[in-house]
Amino acid sequence: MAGFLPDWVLVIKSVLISIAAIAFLGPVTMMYLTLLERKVVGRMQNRIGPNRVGKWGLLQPLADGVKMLTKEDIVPTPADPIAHFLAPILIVVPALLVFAVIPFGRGMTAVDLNVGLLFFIAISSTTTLAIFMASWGSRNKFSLLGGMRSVAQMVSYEVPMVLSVVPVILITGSLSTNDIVLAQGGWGGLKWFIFTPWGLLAFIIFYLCGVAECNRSPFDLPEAESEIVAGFHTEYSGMKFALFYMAEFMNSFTISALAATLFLGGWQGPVLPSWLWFFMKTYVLIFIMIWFRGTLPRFRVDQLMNLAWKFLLPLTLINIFVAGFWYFAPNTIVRVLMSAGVLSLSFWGLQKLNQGYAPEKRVYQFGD
Amino acid sequence: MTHLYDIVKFGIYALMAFSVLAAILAVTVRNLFHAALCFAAVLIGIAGVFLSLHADFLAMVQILIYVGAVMTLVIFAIMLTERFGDNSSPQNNSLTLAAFGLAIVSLIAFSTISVKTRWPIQENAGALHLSVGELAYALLNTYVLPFEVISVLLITTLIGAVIIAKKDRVS
Amino acid sequence: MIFGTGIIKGMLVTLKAFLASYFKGPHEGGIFTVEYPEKRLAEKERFRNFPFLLYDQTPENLRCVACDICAKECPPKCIYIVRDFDKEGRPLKRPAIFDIDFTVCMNCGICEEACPFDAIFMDHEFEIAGPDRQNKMLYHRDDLLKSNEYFNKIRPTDAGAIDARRREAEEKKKAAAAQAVKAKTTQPQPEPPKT
Amino acid sequence: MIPLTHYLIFANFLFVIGIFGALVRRNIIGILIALELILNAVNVNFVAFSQNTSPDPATGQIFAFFVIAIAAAEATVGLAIVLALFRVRKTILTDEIHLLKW
Repeated sequence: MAGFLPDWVLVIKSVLISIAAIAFLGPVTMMYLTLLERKVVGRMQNRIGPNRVGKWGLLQPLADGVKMLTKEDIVPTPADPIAHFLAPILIVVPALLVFAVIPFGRGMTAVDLNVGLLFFIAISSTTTLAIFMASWGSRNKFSLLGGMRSVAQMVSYEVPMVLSVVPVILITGSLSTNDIVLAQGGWGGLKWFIFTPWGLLAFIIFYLCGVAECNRSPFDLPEAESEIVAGFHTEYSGMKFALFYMAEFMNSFTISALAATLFLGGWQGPVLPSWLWFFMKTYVLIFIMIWFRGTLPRFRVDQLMNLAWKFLLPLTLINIFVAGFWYFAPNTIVRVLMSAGVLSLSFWGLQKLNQGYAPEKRVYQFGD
Repeated sequence: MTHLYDIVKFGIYALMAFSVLAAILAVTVRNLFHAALCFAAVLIGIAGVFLSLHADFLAMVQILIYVGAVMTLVIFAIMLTERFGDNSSPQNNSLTLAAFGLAIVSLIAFSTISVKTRWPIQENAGALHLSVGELAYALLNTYVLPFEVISVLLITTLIGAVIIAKKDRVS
Repeated sequence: MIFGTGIIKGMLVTLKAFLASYFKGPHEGGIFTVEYPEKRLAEKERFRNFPFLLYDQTPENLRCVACDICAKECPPKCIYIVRDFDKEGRPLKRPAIFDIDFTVCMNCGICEEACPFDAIFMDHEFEIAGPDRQNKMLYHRDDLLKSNEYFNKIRPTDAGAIDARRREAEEKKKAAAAQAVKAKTTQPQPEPPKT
Repeated sequence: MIPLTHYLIFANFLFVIGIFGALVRRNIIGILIALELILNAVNVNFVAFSQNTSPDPATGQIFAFFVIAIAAAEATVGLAIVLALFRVRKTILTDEIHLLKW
């Protein structure tokens, strides 16, 4: 370089580099997640999955991308143009913003906010706004129904998700994702939170709520093909639908990445390079998400809501209490046994409580 | 580094202008759904202003609670009460001119007050960064009473709202 | 029954299927898809597609004698036969025109059963595509002709049985002919006519 | 960075727009939105003052939290009332609701 660059240009250059990295990583992970999903679900159903385009179907995402781009973009006439147009953009923005906070490797966090975790939760809660715009904007009863269902689901699963993250913050004492990963560095990089009783339970709850948050597999009521065509993105085609599709897959990547960061020790690992550990853990969690999709049938709305409010929420509250006890108790086996005992007892108790749930007889207002 | 500060400063002023414009739209737009969306834009703008004031925890809480929850409530209410045909009725009543006059007068009054009076500006005014720990310390030590009262208030609001909005059982 | 065990049991089933797809063969729960254009499944012998006309050795000596039975038997009436006449106008045992409309034919195989002269059989070749329906899919006599070797190749047992039966009929006819010739030679001198 | 007065003027703008909206809107939800706008303007003032003038900067932000909590509670009850009203009167335009008892 001719002369050294003035320092403010360096700052902007570093910002641009991280932006470019994320802008490249986001869509590419999305493309290859679609391929991974179709291959894995195929293999689970004794078929091969796409292998025509490219060596093992590796160019299939490109083919899908081109198809999505060239598809005609239909806007229904009664649709509200502004909401209909803005919705896909406003769904992809949070999905991409959230990449800034995820620690991909030892020094590889794009923006090390000291409120990183809260940033993640706040930004991922704004997607309800975009879903509202999509469902209300397209003036179609299927998308309205899908929109209502997905917002109800996202709101009711956000509460246990946020509360299940509180024990991690309580133990590490900081909201920054990097500090959380550093706090899991003991025993040569294997002292993950999932090996503590409260960590295991919080991980399960966080992961379930994460799956519900991105409207995937057992919780995919909002876009239930069999019932309401395609939920809130019924009236979208072409590039706009591709944006919805991209947002959903990027959300599933970020949720798995965050679950790995919070409970599986992010990039902490004994021998391999830090970023490899991170991506291995994230892809294992993504595999589990796809595995859910290959196995579980769809939840009914009331089962969905019962699970969130009557089972997961009380469990997280007890979990926070146990994590508090864990924080102050001395580091002995007694602490482990007691907290494990309390948690399994409460799990069993809550399950017993929810067992006898018989839906009350429906009162029909008009039809007798 | 001064160029960077200028860029950031210009960004903040642009954000403020954007929020004021969105606020004006939120108040005047005829279609209520668009008004709610503009209001969401104002909220995000204000979260940006909080960030510029180094209050990042508050900015995140603002986004989480306002855009995440309150907006959902407002839009649910709009959806449940909006009949398709009637958003053509004029949204503002006869008070428009009088209210506009009052608005301008009060704007000028407040602005002169805020510019004229010499506020006791601290010397390390913009520099101090507040860590979440200090915030939590303040919230749970010096202000623990309002914290508990707020939680009681929230519970009562929760129950009250459910009772008001509940469909009365057809006996 | 603890809350999540049913789900875990179901998940293990799909995991077993997922792993089986990599390590097990097609019949023990692995992947059994045959990737069509590259690899093919051998057709079963009795697989039927459009009919074809049979000839022995050279396309001239056609087995079909234009008896029109198959055209009458064909349910959708997709066969059209016109007998061939020699120069003097005497009818020949050969079809001049033998058209099958492949867009109408439903591969039922009734013509094969009805044909007394083993002249028409159902083919195995199904990758047929024509640019348009009207003239390209109307197959004329020369397009339908296929050799007996091809017939033996695609349907060995049936072809073998038919060839055996024809050879045997051949010998019987030759024997009868030889016998008739011998009979004619043994009594060439009829007794002189009684005066 | 940015002097206090600029923040105050920004908050004044929002405050004034909020009042204008509250006075002018016919739809109750429109008024609720304007009210939230006013509360947000107050929040900006709190944080601006706490950052620039008060010895302990946490106070302003704590009050901003409380204002947000109360605004959320107020929005919930307000919208519950709006729903109940809509169910009875089939309209939520303020000038059509002028009978105390039906």
